[in-house]
Amino acid sequence: MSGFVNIRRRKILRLTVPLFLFFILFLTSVSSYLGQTAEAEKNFTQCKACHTIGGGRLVGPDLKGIPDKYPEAWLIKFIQNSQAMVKSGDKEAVKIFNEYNKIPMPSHNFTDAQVKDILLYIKMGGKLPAGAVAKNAPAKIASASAQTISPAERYVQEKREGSRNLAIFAIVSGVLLLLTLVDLMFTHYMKAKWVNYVVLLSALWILGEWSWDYTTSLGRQQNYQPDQPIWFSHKVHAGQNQINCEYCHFTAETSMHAGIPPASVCMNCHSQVKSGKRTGKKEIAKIYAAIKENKPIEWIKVDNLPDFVYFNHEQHVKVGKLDCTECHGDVAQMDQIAQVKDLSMGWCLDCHRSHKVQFTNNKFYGAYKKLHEELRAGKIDQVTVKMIGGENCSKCHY
Amino acid sequence: MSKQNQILGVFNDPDEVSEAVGKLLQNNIQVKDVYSPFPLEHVWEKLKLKTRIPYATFLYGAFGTAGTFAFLYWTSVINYPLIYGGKPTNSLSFIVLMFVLTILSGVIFTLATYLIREKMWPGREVNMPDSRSTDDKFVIVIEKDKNMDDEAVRKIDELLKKSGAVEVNMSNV
Amino acid sequence: MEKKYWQSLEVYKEMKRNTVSDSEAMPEFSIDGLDESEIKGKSSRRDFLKMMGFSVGAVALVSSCQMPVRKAIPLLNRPKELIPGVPNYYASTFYDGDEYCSILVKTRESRPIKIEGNDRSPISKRGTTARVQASVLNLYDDERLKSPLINGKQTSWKIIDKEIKAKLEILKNDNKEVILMTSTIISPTTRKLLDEFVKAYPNVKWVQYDALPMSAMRKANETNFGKTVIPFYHFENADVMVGFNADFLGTWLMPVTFSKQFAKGRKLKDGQTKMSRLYQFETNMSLTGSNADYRYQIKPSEEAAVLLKLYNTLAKKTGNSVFAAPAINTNVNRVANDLLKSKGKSLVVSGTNDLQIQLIVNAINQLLGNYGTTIDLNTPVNLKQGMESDMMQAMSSIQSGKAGGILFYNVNPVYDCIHKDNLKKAIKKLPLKVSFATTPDETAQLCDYVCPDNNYLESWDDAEPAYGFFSFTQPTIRPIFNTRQFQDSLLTWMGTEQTFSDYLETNWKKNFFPKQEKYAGFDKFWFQCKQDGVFYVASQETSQPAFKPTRLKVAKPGNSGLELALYEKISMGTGKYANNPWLQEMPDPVSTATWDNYVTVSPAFAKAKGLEQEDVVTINDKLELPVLIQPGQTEGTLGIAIGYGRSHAGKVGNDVGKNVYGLINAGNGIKNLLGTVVTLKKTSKTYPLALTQTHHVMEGRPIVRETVLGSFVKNPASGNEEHEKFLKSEDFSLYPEPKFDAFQWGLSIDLNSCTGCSNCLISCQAENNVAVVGKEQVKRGRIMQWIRVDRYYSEMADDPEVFHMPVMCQQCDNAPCENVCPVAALSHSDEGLSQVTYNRCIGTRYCMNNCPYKVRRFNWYEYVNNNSFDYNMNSDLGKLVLNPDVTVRQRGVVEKCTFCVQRIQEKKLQAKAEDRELRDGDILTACQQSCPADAIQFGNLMDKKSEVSRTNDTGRMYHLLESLHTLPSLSYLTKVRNKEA
Amino acid sequence: MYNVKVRGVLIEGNKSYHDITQDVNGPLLSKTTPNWWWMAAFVASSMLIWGVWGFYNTVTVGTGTWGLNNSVSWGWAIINFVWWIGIGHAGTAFSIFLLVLHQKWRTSINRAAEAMTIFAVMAAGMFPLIHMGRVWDGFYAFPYPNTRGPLWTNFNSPLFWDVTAISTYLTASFLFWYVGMMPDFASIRDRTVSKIKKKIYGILSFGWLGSARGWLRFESAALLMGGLTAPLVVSVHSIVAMDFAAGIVPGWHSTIFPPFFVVGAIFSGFAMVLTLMIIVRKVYKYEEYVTRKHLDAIARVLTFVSLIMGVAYVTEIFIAWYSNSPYEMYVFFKSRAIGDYAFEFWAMIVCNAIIPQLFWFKKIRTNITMVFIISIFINIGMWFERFVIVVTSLSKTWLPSTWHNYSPTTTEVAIYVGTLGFFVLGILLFLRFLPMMAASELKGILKETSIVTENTKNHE
Repeated sequence: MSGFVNIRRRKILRLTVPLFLFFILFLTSVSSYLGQTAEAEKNFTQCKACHTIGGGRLVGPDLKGIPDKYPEAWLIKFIQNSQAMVKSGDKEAVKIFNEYNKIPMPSHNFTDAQVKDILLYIKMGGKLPAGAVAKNAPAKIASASAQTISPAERYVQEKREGSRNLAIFAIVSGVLLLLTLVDLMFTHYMKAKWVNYVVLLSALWILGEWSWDYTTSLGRQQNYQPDQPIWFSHKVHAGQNQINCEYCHFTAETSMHAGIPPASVCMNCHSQVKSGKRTGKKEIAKIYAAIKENKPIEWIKVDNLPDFVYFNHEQHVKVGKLDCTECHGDVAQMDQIAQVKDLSMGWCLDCHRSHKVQFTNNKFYGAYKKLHEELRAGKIDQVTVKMIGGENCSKCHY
Repeated sequence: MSKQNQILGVFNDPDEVSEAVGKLLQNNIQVKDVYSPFPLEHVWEKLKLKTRIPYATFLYGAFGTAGTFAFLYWTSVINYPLIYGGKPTNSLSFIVLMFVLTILSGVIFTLATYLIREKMWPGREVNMPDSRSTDDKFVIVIEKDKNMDDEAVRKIDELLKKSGAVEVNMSNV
Repeated sequence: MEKKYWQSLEVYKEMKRNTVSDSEAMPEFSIDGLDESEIKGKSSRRDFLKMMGFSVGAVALVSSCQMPVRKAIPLLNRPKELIPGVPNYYASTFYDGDEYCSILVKTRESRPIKIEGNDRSPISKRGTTARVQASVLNLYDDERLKSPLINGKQTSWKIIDKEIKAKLEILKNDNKEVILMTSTIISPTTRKLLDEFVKAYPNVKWVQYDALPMSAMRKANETNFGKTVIPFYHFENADVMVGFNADFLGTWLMPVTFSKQFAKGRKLKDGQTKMSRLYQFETNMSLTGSNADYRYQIKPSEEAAVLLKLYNTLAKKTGNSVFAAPAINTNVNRVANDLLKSKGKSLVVSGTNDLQIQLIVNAINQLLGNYGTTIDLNTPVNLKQGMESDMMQAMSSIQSGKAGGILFYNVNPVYDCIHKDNLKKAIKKLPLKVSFATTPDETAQLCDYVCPDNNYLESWDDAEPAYGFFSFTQPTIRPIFNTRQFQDSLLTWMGTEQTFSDYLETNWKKNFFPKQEKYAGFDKFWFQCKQDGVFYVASQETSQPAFKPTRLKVAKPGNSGLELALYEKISMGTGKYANNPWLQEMPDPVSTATWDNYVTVSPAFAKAKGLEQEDVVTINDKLELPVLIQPGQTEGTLGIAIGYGRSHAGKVGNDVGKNVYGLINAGNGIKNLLGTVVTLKKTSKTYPLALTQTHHVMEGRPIVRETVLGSFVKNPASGNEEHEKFLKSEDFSLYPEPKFDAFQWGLSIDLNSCTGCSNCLISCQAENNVAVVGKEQVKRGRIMQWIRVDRYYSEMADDPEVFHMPVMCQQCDNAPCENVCPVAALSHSDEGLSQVTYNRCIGTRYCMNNCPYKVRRFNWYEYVNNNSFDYNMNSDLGKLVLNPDVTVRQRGVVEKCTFCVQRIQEKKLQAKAEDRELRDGDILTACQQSCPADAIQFGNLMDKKSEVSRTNDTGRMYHLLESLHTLPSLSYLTKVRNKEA
Repeated sequence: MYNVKVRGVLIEGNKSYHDITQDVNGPLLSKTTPNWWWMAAFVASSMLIWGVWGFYNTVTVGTGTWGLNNSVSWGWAIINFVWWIGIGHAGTAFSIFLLVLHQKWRTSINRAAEAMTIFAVMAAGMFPLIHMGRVWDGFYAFPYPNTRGPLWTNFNSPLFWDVTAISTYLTASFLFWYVGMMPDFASIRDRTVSKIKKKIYGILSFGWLGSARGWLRFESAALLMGGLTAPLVVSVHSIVAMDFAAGIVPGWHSTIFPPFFVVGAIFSGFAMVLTLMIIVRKVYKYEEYVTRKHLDAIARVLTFVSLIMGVAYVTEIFIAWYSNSPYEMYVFFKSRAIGDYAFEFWAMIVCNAIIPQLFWFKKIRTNITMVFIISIFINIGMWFERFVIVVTSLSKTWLPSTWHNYSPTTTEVAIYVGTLGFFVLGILLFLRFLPMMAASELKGILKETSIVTENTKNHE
């Protein structure tokens, strides 16, 4: 599917380039749209999985011209919960349902306003002014589609080799160290003593280096990149198809767990998309198998925090407004997910010490009277997590 | 004979040694060193030997104090201030540790200085002028340089004998 | 195939509290999503994942960095309302045959992990008891039957149904009686179902059986009012309460309700100075007695006489006729005067199951005009409907061979019936013996068919504890094992296809929905019912029925030697929970003993007989029990707890203590716990008792501070002079007092309301994954519970005053423990919590020494996955009860109360996510949430308007050991006794 | 200047320098190991093995195998820890105090005393670790750079001061001890005929020469190290005392503890030295070096110190009464004097404050057997003192509801016996392989402190 989409996408790009200038003019004039459409774009990534705009029929219909084809109210209802309409026996709905061989469109919890934005976005042919487009980064997509190894993955590999080399160094220097000592005490072979001392010190240094490197990686698994039961590529899904993280990791904003998607979520698209560009039917078939045998897919957890830590995604993603990549790295660039950050306590604290809290725009923080005064008085220019107890043990350990 | 470049005066009694050293110096004969089974304060006085280790030790101690305080302050006030039992992070209890670690650094570095100064390390080869000097003999070593003729040597030998040397040997180190 | 992945596997109707759920899915229980499990030792925090067959545990293989491979296994289909990591609450009902309570069930990943009180219930008002709290552990009891049994062999429902149906048919045809013996059924729907069952099988005879019936009271009310009922009591309306061997705060009838009422009448909040007074006449030192303002010790044989004397005194004073009464030297004038002072606003109750006594009690209450004010006959309580007579009939028909079959539901007569031996012999002969027991208990052992019932957390049901107070039970988890709800079994045998859940709904649609006007549509109504968990229809009756007096006569109390007073322990009850380690290890609030029953004797008696604590004595030369010297025990009486000595309870409860049901006083066919005359002999043996407290007096230290109402009215700070002194003195500390911004968490305990019922203790244990350590360790002073309910006597004499004081971590701002931890495992949070980081602790135990309150607990052993501590944390099933938000502490780690920091964080996060400030009362600690006396307040001390700040703002507030200047965040309110100084 | 007339002779029996060398090096150079050594070693190591069992038990099963409970959570482990540390004070006290004070009579004893210190402190050092049960977590107690933030340790905790103080103390006294031995190693190196011994002692001696300049630096370095370590003698046990004094437990929280502990330490230390030296001088025939005068001197010190102890006990009790705090008073007058631990309390008083007073009598002071017995009593008494401090206080603290008693289990006893074995074994090895008297120092004082000998006479 990925490739299929890509070709289409690039075509669209070429087609829509002339439209660009016009859009810029248009949008700047109605700049009030900007914010919304930007959001609409984000939301639309959920649609992208099954729809194109003028890209022809995918899982679901090509959305080009859809906004004009159906009444807005109807569309809103349909997008929000198509199955309800099908059940309720709405003629149009049932027609579409059957036409697209009875694959229900998953209900989306968009507000009416959001749906309207999306419709507008579709009207615009899925394009945005330059600023926004940069965020969309078609260039990246192009490169991603290439089979080259992504920076993220290269980084991971380098790190691994690095530590391996160090280990070899350590062994060598250990041997040298022993020799020097023996020579100093018994053999007295080396006449120029200073050589002994130089060797001694440098060997000790390397050993120290290595033991630090080794001990700090204990109980950690930075650069951990296991093979998953299904060859699933985030590069394809998050990168090329621009599927929003929270579409699959649906509870990141509502729970402590980001959520590994149930097979049912996969089926939203893969009930239709039955073969991938790089893996053919083989990998996708595993999903069907899992469901047929009623056996869940046993994914291997990649990003493992140390033990005894309570981490809550809702706190960080929804309240803290952190971007997923800040902790998980540029997932959209990885075919095979690896743990990029070392996820050590120090790493957590560094962020807690430096990161700015959404202080003034969340009523909850109103309770911090003293801090607010200081802000007003200009004693402090920002409130970091540390200032509201971000260094407390019981923030994460209980 | 020509090879041998050291005159060793071997004594039995510490006091005689210091007397002998005194005599030798009066006859401005350079005493290279004195080997003895235990320290001989008088000899040091006569040879005017001094050491600067005490000053070094003072510095080490001072470093210990300052360093400890710096570390404690940085760790528990700047780097990761945690509050224990309602105490301020910069607390009096630092004094205890500063005190102890002053001593530690003092002791260790003093020893190190001593060993380095003496070029001592486990397994260093030794060639003693007379190995009995670790038992019960006291040995005065006198450098025999070129311009020292037999006459001079004999004089020294005599001098040593007179001041109680049980034997006088030549040796080369 | 489509349906397969768009619908969930099993369809269950249920409602999630506070969020209208549009889904109809009940998740596949056993496949948990999105949470890693870890190798043992490293952390058992999420060990619950290793359950049953599905061990999604760590596959320890050498990966690139020698870390265990951790799997994250999502659900195949996620039901809408199941968000992994987010708890769901379901309103449900706890009813075990003796006790009723309306509850909320907290589930995580659709796994019930905690019982909470339901604040919408007009009866239990968010309160629970220790037993209710602990009941969740029974769901994960290893002893539970995994499938139906025929003669002890596992089988399928199909087969067992076929055989039983066949036998029922045969018995029906040759018209042999089949006895259906159930516990008291308070579910209207189930009753209806039973009637239908009896219609279907006319030969079935339904008998309700209670281990401890209250038939005497029902009979008494029948004679006096023509109503065979237990009335509803209103302790909150009474200014003077007089209890006769009625432990209504602990075990009698509806302890939660009564505790709530009792506390209401004694709260001294917001300048209130009125307070009810409790007189208690009793034999053993009961929990209620320990809270009485005036306590009188009477022998069981004297009770009637004392009551009659009281009646006569009252009658004289009111000019009514008196009855001939035997001389008795207990002085009742004070009581009588008080009662008369508050006529119509007083209440006399007796827990003794004796007709004469209950008649006198009725007469007294009538005399005082309490009917209609503190006693309500129109809202009868449906609990305890068992009648000994029915049981006797059943027995005789079994013995005579008139009966051909017997079905046991939720009863265990072979263990707790007086004639158990005859019963055993008798039922052996019967061709059909069916038990619905959930565990292979004593009775199930003798049955050839066992059709295991669901746990109540897996069942549908409704309940009507008292007239008009309806209440619902809904499943919070799919049946873990191949079990089936009792009602469903009956339905199957009646040959209907209907499931009981449908039956229930239809029944409500037909019979109860019309009773109300609030909701037009049934669906809305039904949804609301399930969301609230309760539904109330007021009774139409207004006037109380007329009183028909009877002649009161009392036998002279013969000085008949040692009288035995059996009693129910608040933890063990009638013995249903013998296999529940939490309850076994719960210290008795009065004796602080765990894991045993024993003979309580008065100090004087012990001295006279030369008995020491832990000496073993023989009762009637056959029953051997250790002695516990109990101040307050009536001279010349013994007390023994029932509910022990189970032989088939399970690995935890087997042979703990001795079974004393045989000693029940069953003269004139009525089961009376009191009054059996026994002999006692001292043996040379001793038997260790695991008490959590070894010293029982305060040594004159200002620990529990008390005053009497009189002086309190004059000066609210009376009895709290220490605190005054403390406030006056200055310059304690070299260091400035700690300052806070936004939050400083504080908790206050009202010692006046606290009855010492120890509900908080179990609630805390359930919430915080506190380990059970077993008798041996308790004996060695290593109990783990984070809350300790200290009990002090004013003196180790025969008639002491009793003090109950819950002590948990005081969260000191100048915490002595924090200073001394070398590794910085303890430090102080910006919100005033003394935080402990378990994975940093290296176990020097210095903090434990330095904690003046001794509330810190050390994991002396590995209590998880350790066969020498074979309790819930050693079984994959048992571990399902663990709270995933709280670390399971490993060996060598010090732990303590954290003010439920996980709850604080949860609610703070909720507030942030909803972009609102944190409201007072958002955060409820586990101990506070279900306190039946509302004695605990938790909140933000920085917010001067918060409940806790306002409670602290009275003269009664003080800190424990405040002279140490530890500045605790936990404060106590002085105890006020309503008695003359 | 040392005056023989006044002070009497320190080294008896006409020793020449060579004799000293012979006497000191003799045991080391001799090929045969005496039987008593083997027997002692066997006993000691079997004790050690039992200790290892106890240790294994603790580490694998947990501290639950001990008699402790949530109220009394410190027991034998801590008691023994403090006891050993106390004993470990003699060495430093001897060598350093007396060195700084130029007390010549120390020379024949200090080496052995220092060795004793080393092993005693090692024995002590084990206990805090074992006490935790999970020994592998011990490294958390050190402030090393880490990836936890970095998270350091709590520098306010007396326990952390303890860790620092003790490791410092061990290091310092070990170095001092070793440096002192270097000249004697050299002497052995030059005497021995066996190649291996020559090599080994050569390495140990760091290539010692004994030149005048060398001696000068050596002396000053030694004096400096001694001078620096001297305050440790006071500080270490003061800090140990703070473990208790800084706690708020009634019976612990008192300012008298640091001096009280230091004195106690020196008390037990000297007693242990006495015990050992009496045995050693017997088996090694060292009567001429460790003379009755030495023993007499130590005995006098002990008498004096025991008086201080007595005063300390009285003061404690007085303060408890004077404080008028019910908690303190209960601990001293109920719990200790007449309570569950009365025996230990009175044993402590008798052994430490009363029995040593017998030293006032010259008869007893000069009777080696009596001195030996009394020194043993003191060791026992000091152990009881630690027991009383730790256990009685903890078992009856602030809230009566938490009161609980404590009695040890076999595991705890085993570990204690194990450390005794370890200690004895250490001393034995020391006696066998290291010069147990500072030969050079002895030689240094020989001339001026002993009756004029032949070999010196004929040179006049």
